[in-house]
Amino acid sequence: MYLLSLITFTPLIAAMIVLCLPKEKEKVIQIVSLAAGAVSFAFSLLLLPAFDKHTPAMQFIERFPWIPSLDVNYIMGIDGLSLPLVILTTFMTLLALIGSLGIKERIKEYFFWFLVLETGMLGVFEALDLVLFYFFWELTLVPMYFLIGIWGGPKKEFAAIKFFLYTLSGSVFMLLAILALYFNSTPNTFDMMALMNAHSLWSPRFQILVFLGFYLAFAIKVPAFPFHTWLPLAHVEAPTAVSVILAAVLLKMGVYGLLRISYGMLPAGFEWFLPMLIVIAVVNIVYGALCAMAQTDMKKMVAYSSVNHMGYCLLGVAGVSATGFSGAVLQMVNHGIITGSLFLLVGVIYDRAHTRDISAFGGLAARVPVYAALMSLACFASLGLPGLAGFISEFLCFLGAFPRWKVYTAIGVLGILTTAAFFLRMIEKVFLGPMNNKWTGMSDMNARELASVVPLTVVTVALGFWPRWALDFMNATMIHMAGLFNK
Amino acid sequence: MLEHVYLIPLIPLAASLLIIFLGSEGGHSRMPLLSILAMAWCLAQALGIFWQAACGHVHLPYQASWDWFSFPVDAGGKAFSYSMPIGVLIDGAAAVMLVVVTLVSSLVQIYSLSYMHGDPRFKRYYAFLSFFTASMLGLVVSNNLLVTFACWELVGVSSYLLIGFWFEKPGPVYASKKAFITTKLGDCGLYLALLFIFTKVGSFQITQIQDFVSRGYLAPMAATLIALGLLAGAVGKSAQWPLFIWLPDAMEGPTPVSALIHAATMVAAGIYLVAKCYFIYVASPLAMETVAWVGLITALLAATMAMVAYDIKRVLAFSTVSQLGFMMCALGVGGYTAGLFHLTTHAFFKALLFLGAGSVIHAVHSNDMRHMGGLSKKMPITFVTMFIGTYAIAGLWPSAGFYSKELILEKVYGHSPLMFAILLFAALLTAFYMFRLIFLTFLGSPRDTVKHHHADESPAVMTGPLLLLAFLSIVSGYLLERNHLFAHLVDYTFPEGMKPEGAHVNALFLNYGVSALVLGSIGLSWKLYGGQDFKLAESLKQKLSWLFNALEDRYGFDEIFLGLVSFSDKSARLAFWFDTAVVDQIFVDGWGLLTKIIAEISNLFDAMFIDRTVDGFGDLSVDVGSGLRSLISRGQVQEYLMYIAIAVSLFATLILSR
Amino acid sequence: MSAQISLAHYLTLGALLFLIGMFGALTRRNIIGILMSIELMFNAANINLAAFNHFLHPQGVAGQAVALFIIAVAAAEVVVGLALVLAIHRNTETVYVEEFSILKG
Amino acid sequence: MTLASFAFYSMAGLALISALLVVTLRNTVHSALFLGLSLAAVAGLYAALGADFLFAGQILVYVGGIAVLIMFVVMLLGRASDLHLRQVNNQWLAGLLVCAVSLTGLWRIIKVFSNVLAKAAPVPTTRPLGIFMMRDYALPFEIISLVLTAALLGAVFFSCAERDNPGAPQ
Repeated sequence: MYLLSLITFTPLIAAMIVLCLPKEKEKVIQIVSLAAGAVSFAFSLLLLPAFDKHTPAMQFIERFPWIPSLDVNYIMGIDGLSLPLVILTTFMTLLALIGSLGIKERIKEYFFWFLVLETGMLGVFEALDLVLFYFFWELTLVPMYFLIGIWGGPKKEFAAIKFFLYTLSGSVFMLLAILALYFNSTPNTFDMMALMNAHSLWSPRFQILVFLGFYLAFAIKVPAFPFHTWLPLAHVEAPTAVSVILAAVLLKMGVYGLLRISYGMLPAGFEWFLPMLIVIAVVNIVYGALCAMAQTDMKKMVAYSSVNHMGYCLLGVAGVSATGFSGAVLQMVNHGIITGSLFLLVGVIYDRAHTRDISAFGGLAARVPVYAALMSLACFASLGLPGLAGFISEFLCFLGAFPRWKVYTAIGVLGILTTAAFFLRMIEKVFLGPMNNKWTGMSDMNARELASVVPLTVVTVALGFWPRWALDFMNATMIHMAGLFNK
Repeated sequence: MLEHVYLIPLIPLAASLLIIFLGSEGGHSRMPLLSILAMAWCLAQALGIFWQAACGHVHLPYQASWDWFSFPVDAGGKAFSYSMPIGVLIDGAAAVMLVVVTLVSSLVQIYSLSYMHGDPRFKRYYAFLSFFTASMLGLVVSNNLLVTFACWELVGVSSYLLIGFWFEKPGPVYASKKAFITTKLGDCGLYLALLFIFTKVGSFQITQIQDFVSRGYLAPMAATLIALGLLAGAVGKSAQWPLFIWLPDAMEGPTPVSALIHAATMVAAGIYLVAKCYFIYVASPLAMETVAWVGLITALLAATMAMVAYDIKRVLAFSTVSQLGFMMCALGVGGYTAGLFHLTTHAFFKALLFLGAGSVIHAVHSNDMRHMGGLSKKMPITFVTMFIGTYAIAGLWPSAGFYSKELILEKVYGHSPLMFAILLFAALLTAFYMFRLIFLTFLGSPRDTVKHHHADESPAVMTGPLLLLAFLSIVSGYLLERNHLFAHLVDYTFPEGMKPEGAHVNALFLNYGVSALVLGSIGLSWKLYGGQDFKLAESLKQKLSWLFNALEDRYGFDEIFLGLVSFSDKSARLAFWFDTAVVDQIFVDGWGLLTKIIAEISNLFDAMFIDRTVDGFGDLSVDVGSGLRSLISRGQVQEYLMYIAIAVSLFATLILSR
Repeated sequence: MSAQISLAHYLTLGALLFLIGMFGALTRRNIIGILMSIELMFNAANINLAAFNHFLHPQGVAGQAVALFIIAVAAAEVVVGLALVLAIHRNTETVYVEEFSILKG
Repeated sequence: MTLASFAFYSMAGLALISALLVVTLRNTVHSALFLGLSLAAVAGLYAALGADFLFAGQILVYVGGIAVLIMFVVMLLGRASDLHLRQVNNQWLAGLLVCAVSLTGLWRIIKVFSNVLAKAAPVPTTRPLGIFMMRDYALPFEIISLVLTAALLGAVFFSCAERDNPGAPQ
């Protein structure tokens, strides 16, 4: 069973089918795309029962020669680090596709690019060959560029180009770093599993240089301070479903790369960078929350809150402990789900009011109770309320970082307070207080919107009460990974 | 019964979910009955457990655990999978708290049937109430500090929902946000304490932590830090100085909610947490002393502020803060039993007072005591019950307050006479302002005749709970004190050598002395506010206007809070400005600028050092650049082909000629 | 000139044929002329492939196989190309490339 | 001069001269005829190289198919006036230059192989070629058939497209 390839390439095949369909057949295009998303998601669920939770080794490995003369291979495989992200990707893409049914123009191209994007994202999490990894990494870039640039808001071209150039400049350094690894391994190889065992041969100096190359690419994707400024702009301009994917999956590629490559292959470089990383993590947390507090645009606020939440992930990573790692991975999953639903919900109100200005609303809770309830729930989840998904992961991140970085963690805890402050302010301004008479005609959420948001809400609550569903799959891998550093 | 104690928090939770998802919204919804039924079940079970424990049929503490989830932890350079338990731990304090919480919530829910009837969000109100209670009960029974913290936060969020229940009005919205943020500020300390505990102990299970601490593995420094962190959380939740500012505002919510918050479900949590983690405080004398002083300062400040308030609920709110200070102080001086005893008795009479105040407000439609007066004839039951509550809070024999307050004062006297003096003063103030409330509200002549005319006694659904609570306010102290029942149930055995030193006190003498002083204080209150006019009070107010102003401004603590808010707003704006003006410019646009500068430099380099051919190349590229559009976009296939051919031949030649 | 035919001979022939084709593609005004020139270039490549196969690797047939593919692709290209020429001619009544400028941006 | 070298030089000369004529003649019909000749000469070279199947394919596809097809189209579109028009555009000098530059480049490679002689006499390769195509290259083989089908459909589509578009000038 080539399950991973099936998961990854089902969307691509569907994209090709969409390409062949005439563009007037919008219904067919939508059905094909949704079906592809659903099939891919179903396949990824098949991974769960077959996955061996007790081993940190790569599973479902597929290996074919690709360019034998350079020893480039098509290697796919997952472990407890990538499995949650793969499922997150297929799940979020399916919901984003449902959320995209409201797109009215150039439907064919839109779904084509969206499906190509899904293939790219899945490939990044599954590839175990650096060339393949790089290929998929770049593959996500082009669809994103078009999705923002064509279907975006007023400043879409600028946002798209900024996003594209920024991430591309990061990838260039990554390419250099990949080549450096290739030429310094004996025998020359791009095989990630082989490279993970090769680091003892490399001098710390070399590792630091290569680490920086990778770090630039990953930090831009995360986005880590100070490379985060493309994110708010891209989010504000991107259409709703694209924002969802951007926040829920694309940002995770950065932390994933940090854990898989920077940490797994270059421990000496990682160790050297650790004091900087913790500072960056704390800055991300506190500074991101403060910036979010200054926003009046709901989407921008959620975008900055992403900066804050990815800061928790970085904090967990910087803790270099099994607890921190599992916190970071869980936080990635939870942030994907929670921020995904936040973006979808902001999109819902934007579709009705055509504004996202917080102060333009007021008292909506009386008018649209279901929407208000779901939005408040998502906000509370995002600010880390226990019983909802964000709490455990945030806590594990802090717990993982605390033994090593007590003072930094203590500063980071202030971020939680700030997060609460700005989310509450948004709830207050939008839903509470006297009713703003401008919106008395606003309708509550329709079936399509509920279909895309409610699954996320359910998962948010479920993972909040029963984090075991996610944690059990990664425990073995995280324990193994933490062991690498202590050796 | 005890083995199914986990049902106690789960049943209200289930009830709350059912209420949310079933039935239709409306002022006459029948769903509240479900909530009350759930609460009644819990009350019955809690009473059963209490009875069994009191009779010695079961052995406490009782503990049961289930696996919740597991996550990897690192210890000693090795990582392994740690299984986080979720479970119940019932000791004497928990058994008592269960009764208090379920009892007060049941009564509040019954009371609300009438008070909130007709509200368009009647059903939702009960869902929130149930959820609030469920969270608090979870906090009480949990055997795991992480779960305790989770419930703690849920208590916070449900109080947010309930205080801001009438969200169309700006007041409740502001108050709810203030409550949430202020308590969250304290929670940051608690959060850190939890991180610290797990790092040191490697477990969140209370019994294991206790074991670890009692073996002396926890360094005093670490114990102090942890204890202070826990205290920060408790200070936020239990409205202690300096985070008490949220509680007086929190009365913006519906009055029964205030009763619940003040008596059983919210502010009690902080005291209960300190009691639950008492072993950590015992390990750190410094933390103990801090607890005592925080409680002492709170008790005094809040009592003084209550002296000048005219809003009936605000007086009660300040009195809660002050009484919580008493409990905190008791815990700080080693009076574990005394603190919890007062928590229990206070729950009864404070719930009574709030529900009574709600009854008054329901009748008069005003919170302001200056619009009341002479209501005793109009609403006799409310008057009598509230008088009993006031009598109890003043601590006069034979009310419940007498037993608990005397116990606290005894403990504090044994610890430090200075603290005793301050606390005694606070107790006298309590009697003063509480009776002032009674005098202003019920006695004298009606000051607002219109309101007075329309006022009427509340229905039986509301007065019933009042009567029951009044009964409990009188007898609970005696019943619990009899045969040292409470002390047997709720006791903390100090480890050897850690028992706080206390001077021997002549309890009888203390009782008489304090009672006499309290009576004097009540007399003073009567002198000032008991008559038809308040000449004396007015003239005093003129003479001491600076003091009155300071008290009405709540010593400026609100300003500090507002200053903090505006500071964080300002720093947020600063951060965002920095982000757009500096970071974005430097790291994005600057990136482009850098490339351009490098290009310029290399161009200069070309012009100066490389020979003319390359110079010509540069010119060529400039020409190509400027003429690109006119040249290339002519649409001639063969020209494109020519470019390709030229490029390929050039590259081929260049590469091959190496 | 040596008596025996070496690989260089064939390669020279291929190069010349290719360049003639390229020259034609660059200079013929008639679009069909361009197509014919491109065919010449294909052929030049095929000669090289067959020659490499024969001289360097006489046991294998990979070079010839690739040449065969090129023939097939060339056939496809010509068919589509000529169809396009017909279509364009029907619209513009000309076969001279400088008179089409639909590629102009 | 051996028979083999004679065969080579004559075929090569024929191919080059007719190729030159293809690109220089003014009459497109003549060009097309010489294209056929040039292709046939290349086919002869294939035979000399022992690529007998290639030889057959070249004759069948190129000479019999492509050249004839081109001839058809030329005749279909040709006009009498074409004979009097310049058939070469104004970048011929540049083209010549580029070709010359490329030739110098290519010459450097060709020189490398000047001493490589045939190791064995040419043997028929049709059978190994068939096996090779059907076994090792089965997938590309199938794909190429798909390409051809697509090309066929494309050609039909382009030739018919006008009928759906009555607004276009006829």
